[in-house]
Amino acid sequence: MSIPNLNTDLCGIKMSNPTILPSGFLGTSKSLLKRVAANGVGAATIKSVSFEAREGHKNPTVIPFEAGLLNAVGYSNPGAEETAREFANLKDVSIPVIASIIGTEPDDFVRVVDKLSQTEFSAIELPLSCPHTPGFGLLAGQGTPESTGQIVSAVRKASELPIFVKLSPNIPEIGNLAKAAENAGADAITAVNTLGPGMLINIEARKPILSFKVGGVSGQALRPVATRCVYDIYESVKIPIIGTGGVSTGRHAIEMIMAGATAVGVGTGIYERGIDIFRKICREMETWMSENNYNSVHEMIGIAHE
Amino acid sequence: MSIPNLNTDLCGIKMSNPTILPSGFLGTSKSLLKRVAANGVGAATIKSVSFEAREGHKNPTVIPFEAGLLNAVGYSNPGAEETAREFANLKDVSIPVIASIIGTEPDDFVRVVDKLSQTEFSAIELPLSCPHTPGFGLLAGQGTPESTGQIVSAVRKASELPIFVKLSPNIPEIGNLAKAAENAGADAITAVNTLGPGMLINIEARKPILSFKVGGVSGQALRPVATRCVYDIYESVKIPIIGTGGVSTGRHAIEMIMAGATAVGVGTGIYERGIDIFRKICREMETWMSENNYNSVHEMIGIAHE
Amino acid sequence: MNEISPLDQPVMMKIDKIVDESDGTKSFMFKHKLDYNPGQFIMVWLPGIDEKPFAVSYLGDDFFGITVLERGKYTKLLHKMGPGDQLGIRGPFGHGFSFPDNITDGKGSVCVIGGGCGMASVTVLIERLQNNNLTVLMGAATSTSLFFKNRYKDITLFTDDGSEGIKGYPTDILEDLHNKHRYDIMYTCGPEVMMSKVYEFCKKHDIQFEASLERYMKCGIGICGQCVCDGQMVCKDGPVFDLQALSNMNDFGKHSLLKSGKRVSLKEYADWKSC
Amino acid sequence: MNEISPLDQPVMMKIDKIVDESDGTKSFMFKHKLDYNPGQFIMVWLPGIDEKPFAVSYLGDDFFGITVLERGKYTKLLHKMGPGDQLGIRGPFGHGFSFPDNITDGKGSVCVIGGGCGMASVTVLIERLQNNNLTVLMGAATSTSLFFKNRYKDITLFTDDGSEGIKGYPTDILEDLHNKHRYDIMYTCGPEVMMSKVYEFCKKHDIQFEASLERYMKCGIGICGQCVCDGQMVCKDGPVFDLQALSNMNDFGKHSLLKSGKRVSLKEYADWKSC
Ligand SMILES: Cc1cc2nc3c(=O)[nH]c(=O)nc-3n(C[C@H](O)[C@H](O)[C@H](O)COP(=O)(O)OP(=O)(O)OC[C@H]3O[C@@H](n4cnc5c(N)ncnc54)[C@H](O)[C@@H]3O)c2cc1C
Ligand SMILES: Cc1cc2nc3c(=O)[nH]c(=O)nc-3n(C[C@H](O)[C@H](O)[C@H](O)COP(=O)(O)OP(=O)(O)OC[C@H]3O[C@@H](n4cnc5c(N)ncnc54)[C@H](O)[C@@H]3O)c2cc1C
Ligand SMILES: Cc1cc2nc3c(=O)[nH]c(=O)nc-3n(C[C@H](O)[C@H](O)[C@H](O)COP(=O)(O)O)c2cc1C
Ligand SMILES: Cc1cc2nc3c(=O)[nH]c(=O)nc-3n(C[C@H](O)[C@H](O)[C@H](O)COP(=O)(O)O)c2cc1C
Ligand code: FES
Ligand code: FES
Repeated sequence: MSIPNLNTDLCGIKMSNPTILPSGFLGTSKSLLKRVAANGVGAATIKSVSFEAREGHKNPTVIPFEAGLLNAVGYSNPGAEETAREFANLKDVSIPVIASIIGTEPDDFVRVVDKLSQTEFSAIELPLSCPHTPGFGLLAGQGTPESTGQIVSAVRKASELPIFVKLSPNIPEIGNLAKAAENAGADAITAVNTLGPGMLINIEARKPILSFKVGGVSGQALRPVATRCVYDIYESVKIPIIGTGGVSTGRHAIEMIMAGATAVGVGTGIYERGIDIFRKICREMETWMSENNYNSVHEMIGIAHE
Repeated sequence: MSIPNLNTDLCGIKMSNPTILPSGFLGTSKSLLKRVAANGVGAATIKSVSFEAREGHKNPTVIPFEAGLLNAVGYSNPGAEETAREFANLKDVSIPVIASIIGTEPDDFVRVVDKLSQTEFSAIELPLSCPHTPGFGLLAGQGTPESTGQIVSAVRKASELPIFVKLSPNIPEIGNLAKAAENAGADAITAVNTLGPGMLINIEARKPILSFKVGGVSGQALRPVATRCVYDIYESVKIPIIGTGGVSTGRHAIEMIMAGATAVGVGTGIYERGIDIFRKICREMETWMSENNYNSVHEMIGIAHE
Repeated sequence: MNEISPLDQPVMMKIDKIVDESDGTKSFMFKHKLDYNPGQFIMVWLPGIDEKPFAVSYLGDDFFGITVLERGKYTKLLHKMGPGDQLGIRGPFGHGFSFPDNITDGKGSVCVIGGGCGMASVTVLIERLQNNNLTVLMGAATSTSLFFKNRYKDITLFTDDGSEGIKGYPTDILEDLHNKHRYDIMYTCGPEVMMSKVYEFCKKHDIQFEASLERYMKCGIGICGQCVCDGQMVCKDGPVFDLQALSNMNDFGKHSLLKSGKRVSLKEYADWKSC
Repeated sequence: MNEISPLDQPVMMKIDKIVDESDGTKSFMFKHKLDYNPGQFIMVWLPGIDEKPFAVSYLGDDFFGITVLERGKYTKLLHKMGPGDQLGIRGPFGHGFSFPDNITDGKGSVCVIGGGCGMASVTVLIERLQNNNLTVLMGAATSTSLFFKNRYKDITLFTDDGSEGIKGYPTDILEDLHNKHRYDIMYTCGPEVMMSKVYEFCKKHDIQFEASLERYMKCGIGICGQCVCDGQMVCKDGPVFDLQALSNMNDFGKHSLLKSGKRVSLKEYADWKSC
């Protein structure tokens, strides 16, 4: 039996497999992008960047719990200029790299896009969905169809790159929101950002553990909700979907793809299975696909809807 | 050191400890209520009852996943009249029993309340928050402040029993909703119902596993979100809170209480630790409390806010 | 993170072979290892249709099978499946038959009574009991609904209409058999009226007794309360209960819950179509 | 469901005892067992304030301790804590020092060099090396900042200002010592300029070398990328790296990331207040 083909085309971006490093995981430096590339990832997203540098919340910012991670990093990043410097000459990194861009007003996004104009990013991701950073995402009302439309339109004018809009799993009518993004010119939907927020309390300290008290839930806890979001969005839009949330095995990745995803984000899985999780997932996908007579990822996209 | 006192007073209902069996778990017959009572639960809620009998969704209706359960039972119940018969002479059951009542219109709730008027239920719970049953809860728009207010007001007029309003963890501004329930006359808030909905797909069958395709998430996956909901509601209302979602140890129960809960629902934990989980949780609470110098549950309520 | 045991969720398995056992009864064989104790059950999922509990009626090191009587919509569709088709299996669940020391030793005297398709629930049990002094009785409505009749050399058959074997019920001759074999234990699965009679007999003669109950099931894991029989969850505490447990169960032989949760007589339960 | 290992989340531990080690340096002792390899670190949480990484500097069967130099806001608050107060501990994390066979055997010749509060990261290591031919060097700015000087009988002290021990840096006399002891391996923790010098020395003389790096950390579990040093996560791949690994790390001795993720010179990093 021939080895199945994991090649993935996402909005014209060629990937050797459908796994993507989501924003906020290891995407702080070019050296780490090379490291994940060497571990078999198909494409990688950098840590979200705002125009000005941000320190983010105080520690603890990331805490494991029984079913995943709770985090409130608070969008720490060195700002657009420093990011443009760190990620210059992206050709050195053998995989496509996606810039994740944040702002509080549509204009902020455009200013960051402008600063990054000389770089070689393959796409722009707009996370309009962080549940735990004041001034951004859900806490700034960016998760409405109107606001999403405005921000996407503004960035659409400023850049020719494919635009991915990253949505929150907290939004009940996620299909409508995806539709608004598509109508405003988005090229793909990343589904989803972290869930909640949630809280963990240390009962001896009598205090929430995260310094910001609440944080977004990722990992296994998020997986069924993320899969359902992908399934719903697939029925609402024509643009491709990057299914993200709790994927840590080849089976999970195929589940996302059958729900409608073209590519699959793998973040918290790194904590569970190590940085070589990308290679492991690809091997597991290949084995399953050849046992079950699939030749390509493409054949599996959305087939749970049939 | 003296044994700490777990006695709990919930809206005047006397419980020997703060654990409650939430609706949908084992609450189908009086015989099972006796069984959970014998296993140390403080109070128990019956399976939600509508005016007419309902068969619910087809199987599979409940499926475990890595971080809890996914369910779409679809409110199967034998209807109000049959329920009144099954739960007659509740004095036989040694613990307070809560009736969970559902309907699509405010009037439906009242009709069920009337049918149950001759029973000895200690309180009425209104789950306005099911994420997976057409015509009920979130799928019927009952999760808005207006709709919640209307239903609670209608039931308030029809019954003198304490009214508990059960909320969804999916609602971003859960504090506002709790406030609307309080203003309309609710005596307590049950936080929370299941999350999502979520979906699990069997990749060999290429189909969602639940026959209703999507279902609510309970258990560990829900716990940090449920704790945060309790924390938020505690800052919005004065009425007591029943913290429900992923509690399976004494530590978890104390975490809920420190977040603001007066009593603690334990459902999915039964699957994880067996039907004697109520007794186990109480023992664990007692041990921890005496090691940490707490004499009563009351002293711990909401202290994570200090 | 916790690995979910693969059989907590349905695992799709190819039907390897189908055996016609009798009029309306087929066995479906799977080339899969299953860690199963006699009396337990598995949930069988027909994707997009429904999921129902079944006993395992064939068990080897690397295969197992179930035996299904066509009754309603679900079993009709199941009977339409062919070799190579896949079914979703989760389990096994519940608490199976137990073995007193003298049975484990092979020194005991045992009677196994199967009624109708309840026979499917006791076959793996019968195979475990081969070293004991064993009597196997099987009853069915008529000759064409008997099955497994050639599977065991010493099996006594009964039909209601006398079309094959002894006319009447297996319970008719318990007195004689017991006088001869002095049973240590009786195991049974079948219609609850039949099982009630065996229960009464064992109680009277102080014989150990275990019966496998059937109730409509939803979760299969002891949390929803659908399968309740007097405070016991048949899916988790059972489906096998002993004499002591059954003596506290007023609903045994009398009531069962419909899918809505309505408690009805076993007669009404049997007339109801669940799918 | 998976049980979370208790130390994945902070566990509150009572401070049992506090020891003044030198001007501005205190040790905090806990009566708790800790499963720790020399070179690993723990995260120490001051609820409501911040959480930072520390090496374990005392380790027994049922106790451990950390040694903390007061530098900024966080360590100032830590120094205000008294016995009976609680700190949240999670870990240990990361990858500690490794031991070549001749060191495990006790036949090897070893040099351990601690600089400033980096000395706290090598004490448990030193205790493990007692059977080897061992040289311990410690450097500090001035006499009052030296600590642990009475903890080991054979320790050679250095101060920048010559107020105690030898004036100068521990790295000044490596040539002489190596000629005498023919070291198999050198272990070090301290300012990165110092560690760089030891690294160059070992490279030149073909001596095995391991150094413990310090970077600002957030997650501590290898996912956020905050502690990156040339493609390595100091929290997970390190904090201890060997000569081979360090030779691929251009940022070693040169750059570190501020909390914002900005990559700056080690000088700028040292001047920055993180809390
Ligand atoms: C623990 C356990 C083990 C089981 N093992 C087996 C097994 O090994 N083989 C097997 O065939 N079935 C077994 N069953 C029953 C099985 O799960 C289904 O309930 C049965 O096959 C009904 O099929 P259906 O959905 O097609 O019929 P339904 O639509 O539910 O019923 C159609 C008609 O069938 C008749 N009917 C339904 N159930 C029964 C019954 N229990 N007895 C008599 N008549 C009935 C009624 O007349 C009814 O109107 C078991 C059940 C349990 C709880
Ligand atoms: C793996 C690891 C192990 C560590 N082990 C220990 C330990 O055992 N004992 C210990 O005291 N610390 C240790 N640290 C450092 C510790 O985590 C804190 O970074 C340090 O205590 C800073 O304290 P602060 O927050 O109060 O100061 P900050 O507010 O961060 O800094 C205040 C000032 O202190 C000075 N300063 C900060 N960091 C350093 C530095 N690394 N070297 C020199 N000057 C500095 C600077 O002048 C700065 O302006 C370790 C760090 C790591 C990564
Ligand atoms: C520590 C951490 C930091 C994150 N930071 C970002 C971020 O900066 N921007 C963003 O869009 N998403 C961020 N996320 C969300 C992830 O990109 C991803 O959507 C989420 O974790 C779900 O995927 P997973 O379950 O595979 O981790 C972060 C998540 C974690 C756990
Ligand atoms: C199988 C199942 C059935 C449920 N049925 C109901 C119900 O009928 N009414 C209701 O209000 N909540 C129902 N719930 C929600 C629970 O009462 C509870 O709010 C939720 O499971 C979270 O608690 P847990 O994590 O302790 O299970 C059900 C949950 C499950 C898993
Ligand atoms: S089927 Fe749910 S408890 Fe038995
Ligand atoms: S501190 Fe997060 S990767 Fe090291």
